Amino acid sequence: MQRFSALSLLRHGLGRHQGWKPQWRNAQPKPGYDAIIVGGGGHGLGAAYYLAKVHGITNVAVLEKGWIGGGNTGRNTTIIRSNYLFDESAALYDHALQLWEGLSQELNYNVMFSQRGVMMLAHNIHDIQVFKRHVHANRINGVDNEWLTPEQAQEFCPSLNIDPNVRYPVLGAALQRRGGTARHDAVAWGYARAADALGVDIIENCEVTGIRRDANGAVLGVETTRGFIGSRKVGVSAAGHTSVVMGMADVRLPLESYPLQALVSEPVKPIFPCVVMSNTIHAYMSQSDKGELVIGAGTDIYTSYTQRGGLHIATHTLEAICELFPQFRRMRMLRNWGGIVDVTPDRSPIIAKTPVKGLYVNCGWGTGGFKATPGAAHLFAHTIAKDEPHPINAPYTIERFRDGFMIDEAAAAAVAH
Amino acid sequence: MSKQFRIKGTGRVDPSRPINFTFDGKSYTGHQGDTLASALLANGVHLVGRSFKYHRPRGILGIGADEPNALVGIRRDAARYTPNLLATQVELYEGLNAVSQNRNPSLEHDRMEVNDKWLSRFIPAGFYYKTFMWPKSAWDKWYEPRIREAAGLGVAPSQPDPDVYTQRYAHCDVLVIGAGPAGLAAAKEAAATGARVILADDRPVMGGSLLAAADTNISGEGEDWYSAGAWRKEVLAFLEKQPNVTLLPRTIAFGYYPHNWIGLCEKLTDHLAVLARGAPRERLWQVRAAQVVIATGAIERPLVFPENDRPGIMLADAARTYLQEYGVAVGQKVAVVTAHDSGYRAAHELKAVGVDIAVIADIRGRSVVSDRAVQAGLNVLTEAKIEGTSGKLRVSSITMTAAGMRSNFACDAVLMAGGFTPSVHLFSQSRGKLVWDNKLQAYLPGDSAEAERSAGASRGRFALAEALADGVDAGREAAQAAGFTPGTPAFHPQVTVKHAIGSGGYLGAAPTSADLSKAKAFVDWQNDVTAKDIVLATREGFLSIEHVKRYTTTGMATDQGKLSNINALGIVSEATGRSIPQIGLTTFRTPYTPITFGTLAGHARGMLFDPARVTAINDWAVAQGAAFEDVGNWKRAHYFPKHGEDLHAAVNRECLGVRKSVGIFDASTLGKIEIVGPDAAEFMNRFFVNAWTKLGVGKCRYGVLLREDGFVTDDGVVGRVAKDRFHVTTTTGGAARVLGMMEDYLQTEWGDLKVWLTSTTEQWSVIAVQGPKAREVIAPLIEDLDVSAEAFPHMSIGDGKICGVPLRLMRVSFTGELGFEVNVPSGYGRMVWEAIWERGKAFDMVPYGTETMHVLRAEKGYIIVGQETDGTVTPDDAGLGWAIGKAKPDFVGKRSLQRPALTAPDRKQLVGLISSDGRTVLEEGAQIVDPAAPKVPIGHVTSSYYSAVLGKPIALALVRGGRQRLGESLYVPMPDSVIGVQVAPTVFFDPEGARVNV
Amino acid sequence: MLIINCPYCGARPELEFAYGGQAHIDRPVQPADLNDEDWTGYLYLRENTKGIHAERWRHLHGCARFFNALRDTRTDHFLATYKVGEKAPEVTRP
Amino acid sequence: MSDLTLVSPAASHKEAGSAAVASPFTGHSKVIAPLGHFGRAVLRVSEDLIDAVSERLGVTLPREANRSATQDDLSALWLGPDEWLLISSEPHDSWAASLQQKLGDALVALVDVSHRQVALGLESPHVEDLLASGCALDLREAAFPVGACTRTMFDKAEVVLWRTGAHSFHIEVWRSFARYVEGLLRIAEEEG
Ligand SMILES: Cc1cc2nc3c(=O)[nH]c(=O)nc-3n(C[C@H](O)[C@H](O)[C@H](O)COP(=O)(O)OP(=O)(O)OC[C@H]3O[C@@H](n4cnc5c(N)ncnc54)[C@H](O)[C@@H]3O)c2cc1C
Ligand SMILES: NC(=O)c1ccc[n+]([C@@H]2O[C@H](COP(=O)([O-])OP(=O)(O)OC[C@H]3O[C@@H](n4cnc5c(N)ncnc54)[C@H](O)[C@@H]3O)[C@@H](O)[C@H]2O)c1
Ligand SMILES: Cc1cc2nc3c(=O)[nH]c(=O)nc-3n(C[C@H](O)[C@H](O)[C@H](O)COP(=O)(O)O)c2cc1C
Ligand SMILES: [Zn+2]
Repeated sequence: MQRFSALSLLRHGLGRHQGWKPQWRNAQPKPGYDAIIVGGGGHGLGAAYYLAKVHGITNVAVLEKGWIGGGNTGRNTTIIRSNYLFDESAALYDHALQLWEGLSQELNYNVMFSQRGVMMLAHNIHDIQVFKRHVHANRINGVDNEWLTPEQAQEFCPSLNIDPNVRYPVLGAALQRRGGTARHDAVAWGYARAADALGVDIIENCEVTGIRRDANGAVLGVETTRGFIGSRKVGVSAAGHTSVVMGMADVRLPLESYPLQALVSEPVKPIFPCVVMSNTIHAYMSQSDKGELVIGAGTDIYTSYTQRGGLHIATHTLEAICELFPQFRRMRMLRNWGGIVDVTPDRSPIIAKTPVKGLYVNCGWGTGGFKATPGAAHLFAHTIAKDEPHPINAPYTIERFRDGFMIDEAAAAAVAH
Repeated sequence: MSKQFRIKGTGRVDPSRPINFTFDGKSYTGHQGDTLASALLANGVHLVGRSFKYHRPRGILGIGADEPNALVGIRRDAARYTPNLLATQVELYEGLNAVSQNRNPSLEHDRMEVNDKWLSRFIPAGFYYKTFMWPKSAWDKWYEPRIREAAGLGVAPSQPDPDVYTQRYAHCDVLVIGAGPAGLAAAKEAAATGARVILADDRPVMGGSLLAAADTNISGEGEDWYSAGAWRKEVLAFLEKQPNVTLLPRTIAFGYYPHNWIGLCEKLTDHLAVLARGAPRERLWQVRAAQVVIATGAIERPLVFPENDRPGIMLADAARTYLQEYGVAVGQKVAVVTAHDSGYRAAHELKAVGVDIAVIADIRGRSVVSDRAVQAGLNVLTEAKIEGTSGKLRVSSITMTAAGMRSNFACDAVLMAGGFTPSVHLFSQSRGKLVWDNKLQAYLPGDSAEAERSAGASRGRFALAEALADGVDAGREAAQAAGFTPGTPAFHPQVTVKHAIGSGGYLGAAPTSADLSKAKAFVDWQNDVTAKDIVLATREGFLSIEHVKRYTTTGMATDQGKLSNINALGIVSEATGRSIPQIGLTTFRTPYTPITFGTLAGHARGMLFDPARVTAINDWAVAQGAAFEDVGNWKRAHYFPKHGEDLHAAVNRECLGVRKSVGIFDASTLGKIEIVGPDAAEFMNRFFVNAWTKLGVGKCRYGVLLREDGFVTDDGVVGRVAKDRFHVTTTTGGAARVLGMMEDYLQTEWGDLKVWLTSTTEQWSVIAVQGPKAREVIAPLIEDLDVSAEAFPHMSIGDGKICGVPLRLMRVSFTGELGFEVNVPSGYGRMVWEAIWERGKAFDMVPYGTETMHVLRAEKGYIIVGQETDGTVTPDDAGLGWAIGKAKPDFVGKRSLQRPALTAPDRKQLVGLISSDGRTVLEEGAQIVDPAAPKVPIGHVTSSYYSAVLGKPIALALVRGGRQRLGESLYVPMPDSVIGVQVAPTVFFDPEGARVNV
Repeated sequence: MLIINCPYCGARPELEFAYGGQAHIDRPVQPADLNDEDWTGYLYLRENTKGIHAERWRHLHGCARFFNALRDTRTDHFLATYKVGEKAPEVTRP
Repeated sequence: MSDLTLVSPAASHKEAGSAAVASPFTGHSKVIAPLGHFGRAVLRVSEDLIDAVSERLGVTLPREANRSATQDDLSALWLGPDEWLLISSEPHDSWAASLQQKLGDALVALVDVSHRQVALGLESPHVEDLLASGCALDLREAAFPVGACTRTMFDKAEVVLWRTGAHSFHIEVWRSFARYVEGLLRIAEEEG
């Protein structure tokens, strides 16, 4: 792997950048692998990287039907935080957050992880109760999260409107200072490059169309648009398309795929220092390094694979943004897009073995799995390599829905992302 | 400014109406009808901006929505500052104040120029992914703030926007987008059939390219011929007269959404010097069209050659249009670089007004068109290579090689004619399939996905006669598809034109002998993406065009690749040896051009952001000075402070008032559902956990509702008002959800039941009168109902009259006191409330709010769904196991209660907590641990208050295995201390329940 | 904004509707008879079809009736809507 | 359809309301005026009984979707295939009860909602544009003729729209949403 550094940039600059090599090979599929990952998002690429790096399994292919990072990894609002309520969730997301904190160095790729703080606004007494419950639970779990008064919240984010005479005044906020954002594309590319360097084949434009199994039902490999590729271990990390892929092995999952939208404004000079989320009035926002305001909208009400959604969803979000930040009303929406998020009944993910031998699944991240990327990938790799879950992802089974052991953050908190 | 760039007698601007404006503080004059760009050009100003990354000086490149360089801030007043507006779209008005962006301190001198001069070599595409990683902490603290400082374009507004925005839905048979020749023809044909037509065009004047059509004549429906201008006027006059036609100038179609739902943004005031008070700035139109005609024209294509970005270098047809529309010559000595016949047209027309054409450099070979230009005395080079340009703040010369000769031409403007790219954005947003046309070297609309068709230049019909004919067909077909019958065609467009648009075009990096790995040949002007950046991306393995876009940011600027995408494709194609259709395209997304947040938010602001629901008694509480809280959409009185009391003082007083004598509370927000029909009881049995069959008429029961997964979702008191009629109450927030859930089961599962459901939440005002004196207060006001203890015991319901109006009285208590809930038709709510209030004065009755209500019920251990429960709590967890009708074979959620997790022995159960010190009020949400394992939370505090009547704090909590722990000592760890607590029963006050039964 | 053809009221904007998930999942008559596995199927497992999806809608802010629809989840185009209790009509797959 | 007379038109019924019934609205203009009090009931009838019930009520319950029928002072607005909103300009407190009596033992559900909602009258040649500021339906007369009625959304509030004339509408809205709907309409009115 060509090492990236200021020095290498200088050196290559002098050589007019003719010497740079592909960041990952344009690999052609081999007949078989020790493990196959379906889905070249951050989670899939990361899993391949950790399989090679942590478990020494390097004969691995990542199969991506389009271009890597083109799924939700490439279309999310990049909010990273770990102040989740339940012990199982806090463990999972904080595991990820700790990996984020060293990721650029680990991958030798600047993923621009920026710990600018994530602030969640409380607008009514119920919000206050819920957020304080989080703050207390997090403290015991060793996860940073603090309660701010409206004045403190405004000090942290000067753009915030804390006038008590608005429709939904800000009554306080929960702040996780370690939270922040990262450059989404770089996460996919950084993992791809690092995995490739360890021998992983990253195969784009390769759609999995079937899962071949032996007489006992165990996985033999996958049919793809580029032919059959054998492997006794197949890990599926296909986000919105998980139901489709798992259906190929007759595994039904408690998932529904919804369009989720986001939008950016035109770029402006630095004006917004952190991430602000308001669940009650359905808006969240940060400013990217390039200067756009990055704004998350809601899901549409129906399932869909179209990667777009209705205009009314975006307008509703902007109504909320303009209420919280009336000075941004003259800003303009530059681009509005959608992703497909796979949602489980308890809004928590599944990282688990499946009833089919050799088939593993990592899905159900819904509207909030970018933040988990390194953690989920790391745990998924463990589960595939060892054929058993890591203690952190042990609760995240498919069977929990049958047995009722839900990890229902949404019901408990009504907070997304 | 001594030089004169305004050509008298040309264009549609009005020289008799001069307009003064400033740019970067300097005063200029333009004409009525000018844009900021045309006025600046008329004043000889080309330098208007600095680029994003290298901070290179930039001029006006185009004339419309595709402009990447000429972004300015417009300041009307301190609060009306708008960044990033396109000078090409800003209409001039008296006093307009424009400022340039992304430069420091000035456009002429920008400190960040170092980026270009010294650093650019080391900061190619994606450089930031490769560096700034050491030391680790420096990213947040040092590098990132600096990157941010350098990035961004304009400055965000800093004050709340005082302007208002408006909105309208509309329906039509045919929506025509774009009012160029194709759009006008389509609108006219469609309108003539009687179809309702909306014609929208983003420019202030309709006509599109006709506005710049010089020496052009168009045949009419009869024998007459019209000049292009006269034809345009004629058609518009016709359309204006039609009652079935709506003309929307200054209206951009920004989004094509599923099912022919189109978003339009109409600009209403930005062009006015004086704003009328309260006049909306923009209007959002949401149009539902039976059929759509997309006639959005084409976007001119720039040429990619070294240093193609100096101020004064611009698009050729744009320059021609500045001349024909605004009477502005963009230079005095102009070089034309062309790959399309339209470059010659620009040269001819500029020459005709006396502009010196330094050279026409055609990268193609000799042709009829080039020969004709030579005949006209123009200096033409064919098979030319473009080597570079010079000039610091304005282009001063261009270098090219032709026939082996390298020559340098002095000039003050360079025009690029790379051809035209059909504007297929809206078509593509509609999810229609684009098809690569090899001949036109462009993507054209293929199969439609919606009820839509494209016409004119937007589908490659560039010649005017073709565009007109195409418009005619599209208008007729669209009307027909919408159910109208076009008559016999009368308009068979013929056109005579002096210089036709012709053909040609090029994409990718234009031929040059310069080393493109060194030169800066710009593809995306705004984001400073050069040909070498794109090649570098492919070298680094970014082969998908989507990756190239994201790695280099080409096409991600505010013009969204209108100019750059096609050339980027050409370069990738060449670099990777794949054809353009193999490479594909990036996704066209909404909006077509940036749209103001305020426009999208529309009327939803302030108190109209979200309905604030108020009860009939609300205004009384306001008058009393109550503090309010938001519960869902409702505003509820939170407490009634007296003489400067704080929350706690008020609540203590209110609580004691209720317990001692009597209090009055507005419970109107509680959801109410009337369940009627012979199978009402059976429905109730299937739906709620409780058993209902035996509930007598006139009796009430506390009902608990589960989701099908077994967790508590709502509760409320239910009264049986007749054998076939139940009065169900729900939580305030749960009303709509519960009714929806009931309808779901009734309509889709239990079609066998004869039952109907009606929301009566707002039919009734609910006045809770609670306290030992409650009966004494209300009894004298009541007629036709005996409310004595014997006749009307706890949990009774009955109808009668109060204050002469209908009454539905429930004897229920959420306080543990003797209590009544007086239901009266809500139009009488305030009157009855005041009558009770008057009577209550003799008993020192207190009005109380939701906070006191919460304390009183907590003293009695009554739960609040959503506070004691959170969607993970079973009836048994909440201590409501007793409510379950044990003998019932089924009810919603019953089966799920059998699942292993829901029967596990160590579930969290509701208990009471008493602070060991007898003083500390716990924090709601605080966690609870066992002293034996102080790091493992075993529960949390759900409710916590100071109880005035008990003189100590009380709390409710969900604690793992809680009911087994009665009397145990546990800890509540706080940031700075640990509070000891004791597990207690949930009922703190009057555990025998004696007080309700009086 | 989808335009949805309510079988009772005709074409109406999505704003008036509530989505009801996959159609034709009957609630078991005797849930107690189901084992945990089967009950989970009823509660949670959904086809999540990419393609033609039979689904429930309710014209909540119109006639308030539930009805069923066939919609292509790849395009969001409706192929048919029909009343509760009726069988899904045959549609030609696009 | 054309000779249909409707109970609502704003002017004729302002006095009809009972003075004691409080109105949540804040004012009136030439175009937007709160209407007086009405008797209102939700009537649910299964298909087989529509004729019988119509007879007892004295008004033919329309079976056609989104149409109303009026007889004397009683109007029946189709809201769903088995649901009608009955509106009477004779709003005494026992109106619904007397209606129930008329219906006798017929298998129907009748619920008094006289106070659940309140009404605004709109009258203007531009009434369709006014409503188009918040309502996404096609309300041109051809699509929504006089006598047409429907539940729908006005921005974020549910309303019942009822066209009472070429230029007039009667809007029913739940009482707690009244000020929201009124506020939005007034803004739209001012903007013209
Ligand atoms: C608008 C939006 C905003 C969001 N905001 C946030 C946020 O702020 N914070 C946060 O934490 N999360 C957020 N999320 C969620 C987050 O984006 C996802 O949870 C996360 O990126 C999922 O990563 P992934 O790698 O699992 O999936 P993806 O990146 O979607 O990768 C899955 C890949 O599988 C491929 N694939 C599918 N089927 C096949 C097949 N048959 N064969 C081969 N390949 C296949 C797809 O093409 C895709 O590339 C947001 C999501 C969206 C859409
Ligand atoms: N760039 C050019 O100037 C150019 C390029 C090719 C062809 N032509 C000429 O144009 C004619 C073709 O006519 P035509 O009618 O197809 O195109 P046109 O360019 O004359 O008209 C298109 C019109 O649509 C408007 N428009 C574009 N996008 C819009 C949107 N999203 N919302 C609202 N309005 C929008 C434009 O401002 C313009 O007024 C021919 O005469 C041809 O010679 C001009
Ligand atoms: C955090 C973030 C920031 C973005 N910033 C920009 C931007 O500045 N300009 C732009 O054109 N698109 C921006 N995008 C959107 C992408 O161009 C693109 O719309 C998105 O990745 C979805 O892909 P698609 O639209 O090609 O389907 C951004 C996307 C994300 C996730
Ligand atoms: Zn309907």
